[in-house]
Amino acid sequence: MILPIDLIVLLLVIISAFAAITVKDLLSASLMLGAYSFLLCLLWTVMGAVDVAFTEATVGAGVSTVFCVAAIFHTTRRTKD
Amino acid sequence: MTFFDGDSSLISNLPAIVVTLPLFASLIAGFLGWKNRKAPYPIAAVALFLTFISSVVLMIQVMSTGVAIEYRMAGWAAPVGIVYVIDHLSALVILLITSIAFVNFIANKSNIDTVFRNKAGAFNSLYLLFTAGLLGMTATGDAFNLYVLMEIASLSGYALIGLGSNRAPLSTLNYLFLGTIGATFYLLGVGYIYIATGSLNMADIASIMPKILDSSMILFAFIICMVGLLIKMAIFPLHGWLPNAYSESANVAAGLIAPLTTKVTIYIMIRICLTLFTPQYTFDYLNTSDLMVWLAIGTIIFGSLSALAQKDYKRMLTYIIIAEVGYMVGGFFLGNRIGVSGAILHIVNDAAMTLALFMAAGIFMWKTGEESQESLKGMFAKMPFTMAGFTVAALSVVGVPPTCGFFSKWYLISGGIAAGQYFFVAALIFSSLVNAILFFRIFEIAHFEPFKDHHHHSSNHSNKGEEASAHDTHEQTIKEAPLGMLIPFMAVSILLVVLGLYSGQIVNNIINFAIPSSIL
Amino acid sequence: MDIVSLIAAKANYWTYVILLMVGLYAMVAKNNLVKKIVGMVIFQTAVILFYVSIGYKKGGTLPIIMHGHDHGHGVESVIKAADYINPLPHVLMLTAIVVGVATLGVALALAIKVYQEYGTLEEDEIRKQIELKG
Amino acid sequence: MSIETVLSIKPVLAVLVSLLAIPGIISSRSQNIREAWTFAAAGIKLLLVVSMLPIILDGKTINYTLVQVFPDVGISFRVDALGMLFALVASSLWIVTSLYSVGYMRSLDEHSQTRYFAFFAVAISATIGVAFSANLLTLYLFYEILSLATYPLVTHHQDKEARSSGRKYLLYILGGSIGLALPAMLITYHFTGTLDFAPHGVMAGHINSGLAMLLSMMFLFGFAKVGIMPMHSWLPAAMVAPTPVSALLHAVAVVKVGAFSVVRVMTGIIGTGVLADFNINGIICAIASITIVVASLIALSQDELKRRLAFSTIGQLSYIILGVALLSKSGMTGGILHIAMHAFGKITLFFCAGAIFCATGIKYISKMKGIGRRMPITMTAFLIGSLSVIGFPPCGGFISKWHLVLGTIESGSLIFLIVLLLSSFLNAAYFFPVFYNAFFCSADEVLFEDRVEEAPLWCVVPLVITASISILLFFYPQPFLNLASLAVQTIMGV
Amino acid sequence: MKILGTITILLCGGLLIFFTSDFPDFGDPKSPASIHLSPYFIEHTLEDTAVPNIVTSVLADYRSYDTMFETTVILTAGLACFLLLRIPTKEVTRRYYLHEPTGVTLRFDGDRYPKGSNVFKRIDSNWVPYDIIINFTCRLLIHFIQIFALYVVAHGHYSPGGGFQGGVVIGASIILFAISSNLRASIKRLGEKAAAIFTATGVFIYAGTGALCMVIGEHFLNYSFLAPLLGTDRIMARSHGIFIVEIGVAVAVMAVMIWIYYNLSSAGKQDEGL
Repeated sequence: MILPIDLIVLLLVIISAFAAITVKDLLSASLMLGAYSFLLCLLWTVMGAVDVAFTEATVGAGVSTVFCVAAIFHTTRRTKD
Repeated sequence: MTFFDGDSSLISNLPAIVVTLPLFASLIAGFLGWKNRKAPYPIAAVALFLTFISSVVLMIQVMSTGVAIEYRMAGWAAPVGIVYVIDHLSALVILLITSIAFVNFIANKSNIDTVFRNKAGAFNSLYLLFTAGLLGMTATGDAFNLYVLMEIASLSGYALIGLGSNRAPLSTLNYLFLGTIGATFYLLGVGYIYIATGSLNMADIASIMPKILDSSMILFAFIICMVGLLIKMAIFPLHGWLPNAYSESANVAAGLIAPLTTKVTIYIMIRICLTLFTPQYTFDYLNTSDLMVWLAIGTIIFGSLSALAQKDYKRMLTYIIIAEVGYMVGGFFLGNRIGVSGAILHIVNDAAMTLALFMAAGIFMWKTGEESQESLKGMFAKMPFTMAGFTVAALSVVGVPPTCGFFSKWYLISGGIAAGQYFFVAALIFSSLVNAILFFRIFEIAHFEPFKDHHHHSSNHSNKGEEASAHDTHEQTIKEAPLGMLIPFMAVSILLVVLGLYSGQIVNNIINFAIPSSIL
Repeated sequence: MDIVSLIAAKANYWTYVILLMVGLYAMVAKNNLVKKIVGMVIFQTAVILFYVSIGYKKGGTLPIIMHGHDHGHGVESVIKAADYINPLPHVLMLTAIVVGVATLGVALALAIKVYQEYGTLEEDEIRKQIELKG
Repeated sequence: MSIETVLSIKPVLAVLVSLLAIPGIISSRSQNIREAWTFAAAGIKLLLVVSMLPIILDGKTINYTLVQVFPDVGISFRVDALGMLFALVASSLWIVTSLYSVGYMRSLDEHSQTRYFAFFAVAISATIGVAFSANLLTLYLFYEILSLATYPLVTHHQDKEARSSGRKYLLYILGGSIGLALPAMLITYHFTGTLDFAPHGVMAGHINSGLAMLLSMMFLFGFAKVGIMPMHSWLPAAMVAPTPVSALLHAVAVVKVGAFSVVRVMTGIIGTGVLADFNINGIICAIASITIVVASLIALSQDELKRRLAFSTIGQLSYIILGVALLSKSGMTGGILHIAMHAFGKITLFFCAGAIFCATGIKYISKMKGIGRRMPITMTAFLIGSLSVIGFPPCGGFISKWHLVLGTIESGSLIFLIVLLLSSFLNAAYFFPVFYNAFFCSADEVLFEDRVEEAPLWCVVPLVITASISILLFFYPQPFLNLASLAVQTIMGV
Repeated sequence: MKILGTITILLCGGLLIFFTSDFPDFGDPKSPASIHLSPYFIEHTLEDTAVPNIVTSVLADYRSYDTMFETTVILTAGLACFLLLRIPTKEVTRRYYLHEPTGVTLRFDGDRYPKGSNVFKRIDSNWVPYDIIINFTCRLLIHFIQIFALYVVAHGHYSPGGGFQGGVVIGASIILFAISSNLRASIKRLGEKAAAIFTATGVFIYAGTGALCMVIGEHFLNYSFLAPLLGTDRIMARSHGIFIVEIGVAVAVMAVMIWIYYNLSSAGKQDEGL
């Protein structure tokens, strides 16, 4: 594991997490969530947890995001916060 | 004991069977639900009955051998694999879960038919999965396995609760958030324990505990596990999710989830404190008693007072559940043998009482179609048997001998006196009095006010005595609930008295063995 | 302990705390139900980060035994625990991820139900509607 | 002194027999079958109780434990002289009251009679249970059952008045028992480790004076059925009940259960030694005396006959407490004896009040002018009953009062002697206007013509029986007197 | 609520940060977590199960019981979504049809929509014409994705991946198909009923294997007792047993992902959707 990469990814993870909860559009929020999951997946690859990374990539970044988008498709993108 | 020797492989696999039987049945019910809408119900009923029988056998086995049964999943021994540990305490709670799940399922057939008409397969599967989850939580000796099973129980619980009144989805979503926070905190706590000990098996961790008593990570693990579990059991400042979630759900779901979820969570708390953190750490080293007992006092008083403010019967029950959680948490953290026995006994008794009260709620709903207390007018004359059972259940909650509620309260109060926690004693007595007021308010409505026919409002009745007796004479036709609902309900009410009379035996023969000897 | 090694030693743990708090904040303080669900996902993944960080071992490699399939099971003398990353937390987290997506699915289903009932996902607007209905 | 004990299931049967009759009562198709069940149960119960009498008079006790609930404490029964006396009173009066109930309920054509008889049976079971309980837990159990079983009886009319009275009734009774008696019991258990009634109490040596005082007060006020002031006001309120209920329950069973419980706890749990050592008995005596005098004074001002009787009851109950708390031999005998004597006297009075109401619909004393000429039998019985309550020979009440007076002298407390005499005078004062109105005033309403028109036979026969027993007890008080002195012997250890 | 949330997270966060100071350093090989239990797994996986991927061996053998319930959690989620959302298709009354010769879109209420017509084509209510390029590319990709998924399932023993990951990938490929063409086309190929039955079958394969071990051997999920059935020694039997349950997991997970997607994307109508 290379420390700078780890730190950079950690920073990106935090930024995307903040973005996911602050952005004023639910569709963007769920896509940010996908990005967040993908970055986590990267982080875990860096840390050697390949199985977890694989799962996170398929589930977190893939299917979860689709679920969120599907749900938003049937509700609304509007949000006040 | 030829019975046990005769078919040893079946009997020795009982801990696995008791949990996987509902699982298999839920799969089969899920299968057949697509073919035939009527098939899942009998399958689920038979499976629940068989589970109940096996839990009885398990209980007998534990009591006759007197030692805990350890079952190795996948054949791996304790710290490496996952083991199930059935001791007196878990056998008791397993018996409780299976019997309540079975009785509630039998009693609410008509409710299932009306509410879950098109989705019988899915409903029955989820009901069984919920039961399996709770059973697994109770039986497991592995801290992480507990989390997985907790999630099964929670997820199926959300689904069962979510299909109630119009408001149910929102309150269920709130329940889901709180439940997830609680479960995740628990998971986090397990992580801290894992950091400090490197193990996930409860007994293994307990054997490492004496070496690391002053580790701050263990302290934090304790705190965060407790917070997680306290959220899940709805103790006072963290109770917000419970009343809405339970009162807005369908009767069959409320009848299963309300008696069991909080009680099993309390069992988990007791299990974690005794088996994982060891009583030495919980009571002697940390000295958590005072804090937790005050929390419990707050819960009791808050729950009782809120219950007073409710007009709706089921909502009132939910606040009583919250108050009762305070009884058990407080009783356990008194830290002496009497208090802990009282808490464990109250788990059993309170589950039975809550079941009876929710079954009564189901019958009232069936009768009147409303949930307000006002709808119970004239019930004593209309449904004497139901009301007799309801009275027994209510008196049990109030704590009147010889119903079971009195005896567990007795232990709790004695424990409080022995531990010098007089405020806890006062809170218990206060709550008993409030419960008396609550239920006598209902009795008064049901006793004094004439029965109102909900289908055609003929005229506005006034409450004058002459009219009351006049109504009484021409509306005295008794119309009870159907036998399918009534018989299980009456059985549970009788059980409340039997449990009360045999509470001495339960404490001596089961609970005494369940409490480690280090608790005096 | 100099600052770099301190960061190296603790950065992952700090990050997990920050993510946990971000998720918790969203769950407690946000008004929109889907936002709360997003917070819930972040909250759960923070714990996964925590676990995976526990499992990491300096100098260890992926938890897959090298050349295992060449020798069958006669190589135990060669395998040293210090060479491999702790696999147990990974296993636990696979389960946790699955639980996470399951919870997410149910939560979204409930959110859709709520939207169908009230036509909005904002909690304050829903409350207002409930009060209006009595 | 070793007490020989006999193991027998009879006390349990005596308790259960009326409960077992309930299914019969509920399922009966006709009134006659229903009441046959009631009478059968009452008869068997009396026989069972009487069959145990010789054993008790021999100085033995009967023990039976049903289940063990807590370590050293179970649901267990024990029959001794004190319990026997009470059970004898209660079970014999049940038969009489059942007779009376039949007449009263039928002649007024009351609703829900089945419910009435069913709960009546539960109540009487609980009363016998209290009498035969071997420890405080069992006593508390039956005490609570009695409170709850009498609630539907008190609120039988199901109107607004009944509702508010029922509320008051439960508030005092349940509030007292859950709020005071239960904690007191638990504290006792915590300090002594037992709840069994021992002849000399179990507290000696376990607690200090402050706690003993606190516990005594908690028990005294907690068993609110005894009607010690200020826990008395449920009793007049509960008079809304049908008269047979008032008669058996609120003049005999319920209030006597309260008195009996207090006596039991004072002697069997706290112990006479502790009472005397810490000087608690003086305070109890004082409270009882205040209740006696104040209740009698209030009774003077009541115009409704049943309310007047209710306040009279409150005063008379405190005689029992006073007598026992004097801790002298005669005082205690008098107190215990008063349980029986007052029961027969007071039940006669209530029967009369009910008979008057049945026949004429009158509740108020001021309207009873000339009623003696219309209902001579009833009013004669009333006269006998009130003489017994006042304590005038040749009635049973005289004997208990005699012992009470002796007791005050024995213990050398003149002030209580004065209280007794004063209250007897007051008793006479509040009963006198009734006779005066009944016999010496001319009727001012058309209703009372100069012809005899009694209440139905079912009502008249019981009151004649109880009135005659009241007189009979003056001449032949032996069964009760023997039991009382046996009980005192056990308690005082003489 | 905002203030409450802020206070909560500040308190919790402060506490959590405070406790991190006592953690063993990140990556410390001497921490209790690394020396107590995990060395056993690393050192014995080959001799116990003959599976080099330790995660797989722990997941599907040492802690296989956890994994069984993990699969059950997924099943529960599928059932829960179904129970909560599903509305019978009969209750959906409003439909849109495209008249292909003219390109006119028509709305039909009630039952009076054209059945079996050649000129009318059913479209979604918020219809966007499907892009032919996306459609075609996805169709090409899906097969490769699925083959890759099968590889992931089959090679769980030797490389990262396994039943769960593979199952999700297969599921995702079908979801991709549903997105790129439309939901009805996907449901026509793999209906809801099939998805539900596949789910139950997947869990049943897992739990049934466990029960089979229990019946012929002595412990639930102890694959070594399958040796006589599989015709291998006890260690290889464990390896094969792991493979069997991985297939079960893959089937269950695949089906559930599809099932949940169907329900979420159509809000339970399973008629038209994303």
